[in-house]
Amino acid sequence: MIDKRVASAAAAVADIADGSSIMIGGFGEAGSPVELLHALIDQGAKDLTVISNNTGSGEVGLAALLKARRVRKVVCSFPKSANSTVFPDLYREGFTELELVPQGTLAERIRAGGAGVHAFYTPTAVGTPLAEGKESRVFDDREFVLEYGLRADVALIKGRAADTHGNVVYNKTARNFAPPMAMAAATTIVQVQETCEPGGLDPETVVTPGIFVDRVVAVAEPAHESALVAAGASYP
Amino acid sequence: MIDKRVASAAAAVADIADGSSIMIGGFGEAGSPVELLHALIDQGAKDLTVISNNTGSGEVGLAALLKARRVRKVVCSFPKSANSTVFPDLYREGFTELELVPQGTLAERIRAGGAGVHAFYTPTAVGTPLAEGKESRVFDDREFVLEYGLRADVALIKGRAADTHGNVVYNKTARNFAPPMAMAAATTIVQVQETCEPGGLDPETVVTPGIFVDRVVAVAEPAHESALVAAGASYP
Amino acid sequence: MSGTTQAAGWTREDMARRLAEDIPDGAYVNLGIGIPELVARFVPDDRTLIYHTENGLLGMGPSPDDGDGDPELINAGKRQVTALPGAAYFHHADSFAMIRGGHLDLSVLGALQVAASGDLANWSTGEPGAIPAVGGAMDLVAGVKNVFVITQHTTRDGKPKLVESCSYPLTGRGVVDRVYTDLAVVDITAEGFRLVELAPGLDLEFVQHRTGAPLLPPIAEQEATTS
Amino acid sequence: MSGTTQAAGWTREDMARRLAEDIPDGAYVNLGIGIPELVARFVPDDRTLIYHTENGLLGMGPSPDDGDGDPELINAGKRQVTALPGAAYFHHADSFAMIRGGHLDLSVLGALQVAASGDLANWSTGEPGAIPAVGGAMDLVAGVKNVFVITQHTTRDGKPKLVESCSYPLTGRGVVDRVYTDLAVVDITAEGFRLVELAPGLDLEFVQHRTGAPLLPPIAEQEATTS
Repeated sequence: MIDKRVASAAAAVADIADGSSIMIGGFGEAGSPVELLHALIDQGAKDLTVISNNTGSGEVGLAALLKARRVRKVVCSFPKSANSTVFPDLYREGFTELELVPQGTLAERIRAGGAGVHAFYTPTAVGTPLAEGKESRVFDDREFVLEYGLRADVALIKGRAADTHGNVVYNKTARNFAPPMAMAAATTIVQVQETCEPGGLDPETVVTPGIFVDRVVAVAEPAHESALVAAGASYP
Repeated sequence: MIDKRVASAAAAVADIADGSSIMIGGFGEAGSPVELLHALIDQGAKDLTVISNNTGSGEVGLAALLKARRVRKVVCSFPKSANSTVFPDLYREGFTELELVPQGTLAERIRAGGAGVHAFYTPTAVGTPLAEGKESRVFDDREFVLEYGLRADVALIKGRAADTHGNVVYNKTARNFAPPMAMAAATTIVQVQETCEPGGLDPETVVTPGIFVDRVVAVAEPAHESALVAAGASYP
Repeated sequence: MSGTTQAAGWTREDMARRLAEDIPDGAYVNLGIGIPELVARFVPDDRTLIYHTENGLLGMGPSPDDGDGDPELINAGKRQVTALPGAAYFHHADSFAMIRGGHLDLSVLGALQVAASGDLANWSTGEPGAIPAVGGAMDLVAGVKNVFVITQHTTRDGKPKLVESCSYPLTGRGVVDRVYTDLAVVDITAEGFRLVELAPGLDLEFVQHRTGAPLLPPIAEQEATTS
Repeated sequence: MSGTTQAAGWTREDMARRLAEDIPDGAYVNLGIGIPELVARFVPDDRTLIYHTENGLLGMGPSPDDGDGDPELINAGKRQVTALPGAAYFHHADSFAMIRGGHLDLSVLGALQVAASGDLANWSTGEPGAIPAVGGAMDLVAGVKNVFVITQHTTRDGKPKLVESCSYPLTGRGVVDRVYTDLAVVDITAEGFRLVELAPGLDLEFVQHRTGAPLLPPIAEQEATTS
């Protein structure tokens, strides 16, 4: 009997070690696994490397994890937010390092990591500061930068529904980074609003096959980051 | 008004030029666009390069295109079939050249071609004859082969249903090579059993977004290759 | 100078309208945040464009009515949007495969500077202490078939944004095809900036004066002069 | 030689059953065409395996009842199969991302030859005039976490298939973890072939005689001897 459900967000993140690399799904608040992030704050793991498109907003979710001084490095395309100074403050202080990666290169590096592609040549960022110090090569009169696949110890992602085998479907643009991240992490943990038995999802419409998912946590009514921020919430 | 439907398979393939490179979906008979292939035989284009996992069975579909001596080269992972000697005969005669590519490398090269990734390093085929003459490189004590993205002038694929914008869904394992091929061809032509208006497909379940599709042809009751072969059919 | 009033030229809406005229029916278009977003309002009624938002949606529609939105249906600017009939959702790696793979017809972006070579700087002023943030801009300019920039012709303090060479960090090298400003429409050509159209009441000299590199006359005019 | 009868050893079914014992509950498994497919029949009832077929399905089930099949629901051997509850379909690039990316736990393959170093040859005899065809074998051995080979110990004319060095073209270098034959279960170790288990009634000498490279005794036995 395969059943990847775990009882709580706390149980799902319990074994995340200090120094882990963690991919965190979401683009802005869409797809941000707020409850898993809060459980990770409670759990206490520190010296983390976070791979995520953004750095969170307000003082909840990812921004709260940063604010708790658990993250020493972020690999990110857009670490700014209209309503959060958490990351900028840590960055200027020198506590949290930044590896800035173009958004598409970030997505492709994660996908490559999950797909066993060690490295690839991309036209993105050629001639810009983000290609400086990187290997480049000309093919057919066009220059390309060599970028490397990216893997992580853990991925924390958010779906709409999952079955007990770990097959996942998403909600609208909350899908964003979750499918490639699920492929690229040694342990993938997904929070979903609904879980079901095998057969509860149409095999034609599964977005992330269960082979990429290790733990499923039901969070029936996940918080929306924007609502928490609007309410002035701060975690913990 | 966007409407990518064309009236017939013949109209869909009418402008395919001699010397074109053509990606053809399908793994065995599942997903083989038989009607588009037959229309291409009728159309007469020759000196084609075909990129396809197999080389067809019997004397219908892809095997019939080969038998009509229209194909000078196939890029393929498994050019053998229990019930067809068409390709073996042409290969031994020297009429049709073969570029043998491991199945996963073929899929990844097509995906890379469609994704603007010029080349990538893969562990597949290292130390084998299929890596001979190819550039290789050691990263982290493991050897990888450099493989290049693959593009084509045309892709001929088969779906289950499409809307007028060219969004496509598939049937079971007939999906196989079609989604990456749709991305990698300058002109992608899909035959489907049903067409519908925009809104007829759930945006969460679209597999190939319309941006990758140029022409949609309705073939309500497509022939199954195995049935044709069992009936001893030969095209034309 | 043939004109001296600072008020001369097109409004932002005029610029967006002028750019919209140049987008063909059926195009797949990605509109950047800010002025580029205005373009969608001015597309002629007889054309259907399909909007791509790089966070994972083709067939993006306008903002929802109040209360009808879903915080998980947003655009690249993180604002709530809608999905039109014929839309499709996909993940980020697939979305940027569309961008990098040359499947989008047009990217419309803002700019800090555009060079005569087509170099674009639009993500960083390189100020020490600023938080660098790039998002998808470098991917868009590297991959999309046509890149249009929409921007004021000069900075607030009157410095040219169309320059010989960008002083700010680049987003991409030789990537811009055409620039729509409040003063003119300018093509990037092998010879450098070439005027396509002037805002009403302006002349080449006026715009040249506010441009940091030579501005060639329109092709037709040049031909007329030399023939 | 301690045994002379050619009939000695395991049947194909015995081999498949023995291999099936070694697959843990919940494993994601890809079974090659031929003898490897037999393995599915012998998985102990208390274990659930999830079968991957590289043409695009996880959660593959057995062949359909006559007349219930769909010609578009097939396995890598192009035979009709079924999809079990919890299945998922995906395209080829995603399917081989699973394979290459190390997500599958086990690949079971046939072999022409296995070398003491773990090299595998299973796709071509290199005969002139033969049509080369590789399929997904090279991807599977390069990517899947564990590679088990199931094969007769010798060729029909009695030549060893477990050899010092493969004479046939390789499928992969140093990729095989364990071999299940009609005579024995053999691990590939840093020291070469090491016996894990003998078929009933056989001894090491008998199997060594039919093996083209040194066959080390089982670890436990060796320890017993040396302690």
